[in-house]
Amino acid sequence: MSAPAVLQPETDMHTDRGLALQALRYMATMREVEDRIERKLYRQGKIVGGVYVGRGQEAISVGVGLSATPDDVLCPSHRDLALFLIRGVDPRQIFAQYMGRVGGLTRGKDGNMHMGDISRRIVSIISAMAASVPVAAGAALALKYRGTQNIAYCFFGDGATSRGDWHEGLNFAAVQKLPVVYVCNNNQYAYSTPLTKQMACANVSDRAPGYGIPAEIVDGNDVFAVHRAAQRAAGHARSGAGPYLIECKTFRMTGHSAHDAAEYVPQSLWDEWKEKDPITRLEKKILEKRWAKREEIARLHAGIRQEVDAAIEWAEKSPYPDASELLDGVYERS
Amino acid sequence: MSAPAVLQPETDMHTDRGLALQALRYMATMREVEDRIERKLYRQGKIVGGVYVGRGQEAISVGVGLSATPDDVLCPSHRDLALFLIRGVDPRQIFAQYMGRVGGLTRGKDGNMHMGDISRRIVSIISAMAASVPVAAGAALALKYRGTQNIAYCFFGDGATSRGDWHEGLNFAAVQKLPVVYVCNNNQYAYSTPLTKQMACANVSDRAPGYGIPAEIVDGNDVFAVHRAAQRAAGHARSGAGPYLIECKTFRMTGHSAHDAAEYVPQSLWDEWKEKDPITRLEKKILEKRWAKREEIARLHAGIRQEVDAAIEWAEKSPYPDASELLDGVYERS
Amino acid sequence: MEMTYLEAIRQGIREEMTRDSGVFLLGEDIGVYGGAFKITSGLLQEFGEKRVIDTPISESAIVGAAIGASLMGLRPVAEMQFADFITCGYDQIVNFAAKCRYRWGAAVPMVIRAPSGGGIHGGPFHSQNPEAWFVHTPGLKVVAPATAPDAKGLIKSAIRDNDPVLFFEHKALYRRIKEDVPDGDFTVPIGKAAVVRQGRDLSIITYGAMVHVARESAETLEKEGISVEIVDLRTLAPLDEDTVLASVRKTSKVLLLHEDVLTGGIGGELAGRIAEKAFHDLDAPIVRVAAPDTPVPYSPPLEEAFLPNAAKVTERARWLARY
Amino acid sequence: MEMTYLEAIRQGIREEMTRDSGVFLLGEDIGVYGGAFKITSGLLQEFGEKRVIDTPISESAIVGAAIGASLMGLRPVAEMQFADFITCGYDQIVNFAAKCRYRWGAAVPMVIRAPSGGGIHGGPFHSQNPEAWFVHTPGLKVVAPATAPDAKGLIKSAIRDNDPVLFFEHKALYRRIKEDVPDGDFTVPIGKAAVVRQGRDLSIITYGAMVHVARESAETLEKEGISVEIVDLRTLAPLDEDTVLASVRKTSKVLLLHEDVLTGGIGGELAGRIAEKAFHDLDAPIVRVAAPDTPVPYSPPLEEAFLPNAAKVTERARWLARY
Ligand SMILES: Cc1ncc(C[n+]2csc(CCOP(=O)(O)OP(=O)(O)O)c2C)c(N)n1
Ligand SMILES: Cc1ncc(C[n+]2csc(CCOP(=O)(O)OP(=O)(O)O)c2C)c(N)n1
Ligand SMILES: [Mg+2]
Ligand SMILES: [Mg+2]
Repeated sequence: MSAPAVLQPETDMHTDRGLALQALRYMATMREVEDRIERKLYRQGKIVGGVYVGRGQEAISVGVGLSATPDDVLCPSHRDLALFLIRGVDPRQIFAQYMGRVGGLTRGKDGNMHMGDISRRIVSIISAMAASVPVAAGAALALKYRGTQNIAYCFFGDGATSRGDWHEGLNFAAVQKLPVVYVCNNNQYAYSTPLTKQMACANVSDRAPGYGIPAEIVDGNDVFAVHRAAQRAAGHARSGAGPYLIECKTFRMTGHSAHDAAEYVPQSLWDEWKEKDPITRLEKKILEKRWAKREEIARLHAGIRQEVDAAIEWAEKSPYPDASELLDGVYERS
Repeated sequence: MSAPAVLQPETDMHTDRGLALQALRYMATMREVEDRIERKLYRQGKIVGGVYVGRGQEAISVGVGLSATPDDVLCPSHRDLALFLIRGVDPRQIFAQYMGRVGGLTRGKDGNMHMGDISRRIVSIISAMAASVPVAAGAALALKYRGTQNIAYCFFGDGATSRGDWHEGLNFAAVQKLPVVYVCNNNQYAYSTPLTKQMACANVSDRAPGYGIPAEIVDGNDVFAVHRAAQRAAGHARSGAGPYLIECKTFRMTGHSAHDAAEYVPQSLWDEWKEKDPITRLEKKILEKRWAKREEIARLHAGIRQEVDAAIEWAEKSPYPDASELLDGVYERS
Repeated sequence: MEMTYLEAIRQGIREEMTRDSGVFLLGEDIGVYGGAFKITSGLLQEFGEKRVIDTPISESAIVGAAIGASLMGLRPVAEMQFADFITCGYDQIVNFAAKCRYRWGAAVPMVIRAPSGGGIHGGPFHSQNPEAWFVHTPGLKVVAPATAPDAKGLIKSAIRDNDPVLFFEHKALYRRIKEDVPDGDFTVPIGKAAVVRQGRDLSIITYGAMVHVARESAETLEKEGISVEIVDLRTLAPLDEDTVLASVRKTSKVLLLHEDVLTGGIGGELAGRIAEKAFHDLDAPIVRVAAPDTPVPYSPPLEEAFLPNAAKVTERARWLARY
Repeated sequence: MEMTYLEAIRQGIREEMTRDSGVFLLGEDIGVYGGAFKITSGLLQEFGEKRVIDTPISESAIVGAAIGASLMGLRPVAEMQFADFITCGYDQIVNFAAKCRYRWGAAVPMVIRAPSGGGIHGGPFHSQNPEAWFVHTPGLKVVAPATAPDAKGLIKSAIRDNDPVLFFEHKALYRRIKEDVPDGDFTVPIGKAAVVRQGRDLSIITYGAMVHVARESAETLEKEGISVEIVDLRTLAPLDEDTVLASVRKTSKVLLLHEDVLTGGIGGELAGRIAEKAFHDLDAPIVRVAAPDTPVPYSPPLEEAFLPNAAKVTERARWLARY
């Protein structure tokens, strides 16, 4: 067992150890990138727009993302940064995106997590919660239409499930038996709104029978549990049996956005969920199982920090788009 | 037991007999009015716009409508004509409405079932399916806000449940524990679209757990069953326990609209449901229970036909609105 | 071949489905039933369930699914049963479809067909002309053919276009007009207006069903010695400003005509462009003829008073010509 | 008393809630959190959960519930967290709320508050100016205050109005402007524009944040000897045509300014009315200054290039004055 194994992306994911190390790498990178964005760059005024991060929820996008094949379509929510990393988007592109530079995925046309890359089969969200849900159905329809075995993954929060688009999208996909895996990050809040004011059922998954689709609840802070559920879900969808819903119980370990101190969240919840931090939990497991040594993990973090330092430097050197680009891209020829 | 008892609106509804006779009166009137509209006036070219009728579904609006108190709010669907009759709208106003005359509830501004009367607490639908569902929540909110015991009834078809507004409206009312009774007429079709292409669950009521509200399925062609369910539902809503969903299984014994021959409906369904016609079924029961004699029922129908003849005559004499009314009523002062 | 506006649209769709296996249709009651107006009649039988999809009553999902499929390279053609219901899928259209290319360079080659317009006694929810909302939304193309050949040529262009196109079909034209339509494969370019009648004294700029109203009026006026030029916009976004301005420069008088309500309609936008760019060519005030600012009423006398017609156009055009 | 635009809106709402027990608020995060912009901060504490309702993320249900409650005589004030999300409740607004009175005589006395506009680096989905869509929808009133006193006076009028009112609050003004606002109960009438600066050489017709841009430009131009009149529309529907035309007749030159994108914006409608009704009073082309036809970009240099500003207005106004 050597340090490089921890650091390298090609770790064999067919073993638990491989999965653990791979997952840790992505989760830690997501955490580091987002911490810098939320707690450094934003506060330094280097990011002028909204900032939404997935702190505490990293096991979800990583657990699911690692179960997808490259030709599967991903429709991330605003707390799924790791999906971009897993698909090979470089952290420097992400920093550039947040800073409105041409090096970002949208060349400054949009900011923060409002990005996509069709060549990587990542569909950009629009802000409106759940708008991606019907779109994911359409992407899945195309995958099925073309006769592939690929599937679409659609990510959203608990709050998004209140929207009409969520309902229409699930129903449409269910009726058409489309290969969609729905991944709900139920972090108990939508901005300041707690679940009790969002829905009158106990779980988001209680809604699945209304669409005639299977659902399961998983511990969203356990990347193994998420990964296993994602594999079950993907198997179901790939087999032609239609959509499948995974509800990941988790917690947003920060404010809704960088400017939100989240005083509406009781202290007890912060305390409770700090204990369940998916990254420390995974590291504990790795150490217990002796999949890696403490120093190796420390080296991993150090390596990530270095990579992130360099990425920020790169992004800050990436130029702002020239005003002449303003009119480009409204239509194919414009 | 005398003829007038059958014909008079003040029949004591606290007895089964009273309810049966009252219900028959409204169901038969609805059928007669709509038959004239769909099969006479429309074909004569006297109604120039769309015609949607509730043929075969009369037990639903009548069973529910008779359980409502006058200050409850009604949000009818396009197949709930009897709700208007129960609230005292005269058939002649309905004919005038369909014919675009000033004697109609909208003075010719709108046609067919697109009518309401706020003084009677009937909210007009707009065409968009399920748009009334959030509106019913708001009406119920007002009833609760004012501290009354009144409730709102919201009617829709199976197809309407696919719409985002349906979901948002139910969820909103459930979270706010608003006094709404939802009445679904599941007539197995939405225009030409059968249930299997509308939803992947077996029943509309399978959706209720997703909103944390109770639901029940009733035989929508049995006015007694509908009425009892409506009373349970109303009791629940009035008690402050929140919304309640009734799914009435039924069948649209005609085309989607007057111009639709409904060739997409298999003959077996026509045959099966002809047997279950809610009016003949109720009459059979009345005769069996000896609540009225065959001649009395015949007299009832004859009376209704007469009333309807007179109403049509009245409506045809009702003038068209003058073009000068075109600009009236866009705003309060306009 | 002689065919109706409706048949022309169907033929255009059918040809594109035959040509490109990525073209598919989705909407309410479009398959088994052939659509509320029977535009897609026969296509399920010909192309099968994979390519003609009967959907639930879910305009937002219909549009959203079209977006998702088009992002993956298919060419969906979605039908709104009536244009009035397009408001139920509004966010998907104006925020998702319209902005994909600009924001992240993703093409959304989809078409939304929407039967619009009054004159069929449809009342407030089956008669609206919602085009101006979309003309006001950067990233969308908006097309509104007035003739059978244009309907065929433009639906084909719309399907081949790599941007989202809203295709407004005027319901009153479906079966009312029957015209010669060239056989086989031809397209009418999006973004090009047509001068459908040459004239000297004034220009009527219009589109959709109102083109026929303008023609009727022009014939009446011709007998009075007034020579009317008619520009059929055909595409509403992007607007063919050049053709409009050229006509105004030629005749120096302009009447802007649309069935849609006056305030905020496309007439205002045209007036803005003309009053900025052809101000000195104008010999008279810019006249707009449009529906008044009300919902579309149901009752025949009200609807008649609501809709622009040849008499109303003629009166204002006469005033303009004599000005 | 000196207060910000934001505080003025809050004070207006608070006074109306105190005056009329039928006034209540609903929206996302408006209660416990006090709203994304803190407009409703403190109101839950003061008026309780019955009158300040935190809702699920359901714009259509928020609007629909407001309609239902207003039909029953309450006076709901709904908040869209950002105006951009108003598209998610679009059908309820343009088809339900807008048409109730016309169709069946039912009053819908409700207000939808929507924080709109750019200049806060919000990007494509937190910066839009959706007002023109609603100005184009008969039955709706549309208000867009530019100053703190108008914000207070207009929100109070909106709440008392017996028709549905869309109240667009410009986000960039919330904390940027601080002005003297009369204490206590006063209203500013809906439907009345204000001449906020007298001038002789040209008129700038505008509203919202652009009023301040116009003022800045007018001051620059004054130093050059160009006297600019500014009309703040304040209400966009129904438009105060009289005030606009009077100003145009006075100065004979007009610049129409809005932050919303050019095509299909309110500038076109104004141009249409001016070019029809004040044609002979015009000494120069009608000039429009507006955002270009693109989504609102995020990156600062792009957003700056997108938004109209004093420099752009000054340049065009100078051209116009010298014309
Ligand atoms: C339609 C819509 N309304 C309001 C908002 C503003 N908003 C942004 S994120 C958010 C909360 C989302 O909650 P949830 O879906 O639970 O996702 P989370 O942020 O908790 O991951 C809200 C209300 C929005 N983006 N879209
Ligand atoms: C949003 C919307 N889309 C489409 C339509 C056209 N339409 C009118 S009625 C109808 C079918 C409604 O089916 P269902 O809800 O089951 O009611 P039913 O007519 O069977 O009583 C359709 C598609 C509509 N009115 N609204
Ligand atoms: Mg959440
Ligand atoms: Mg049905």
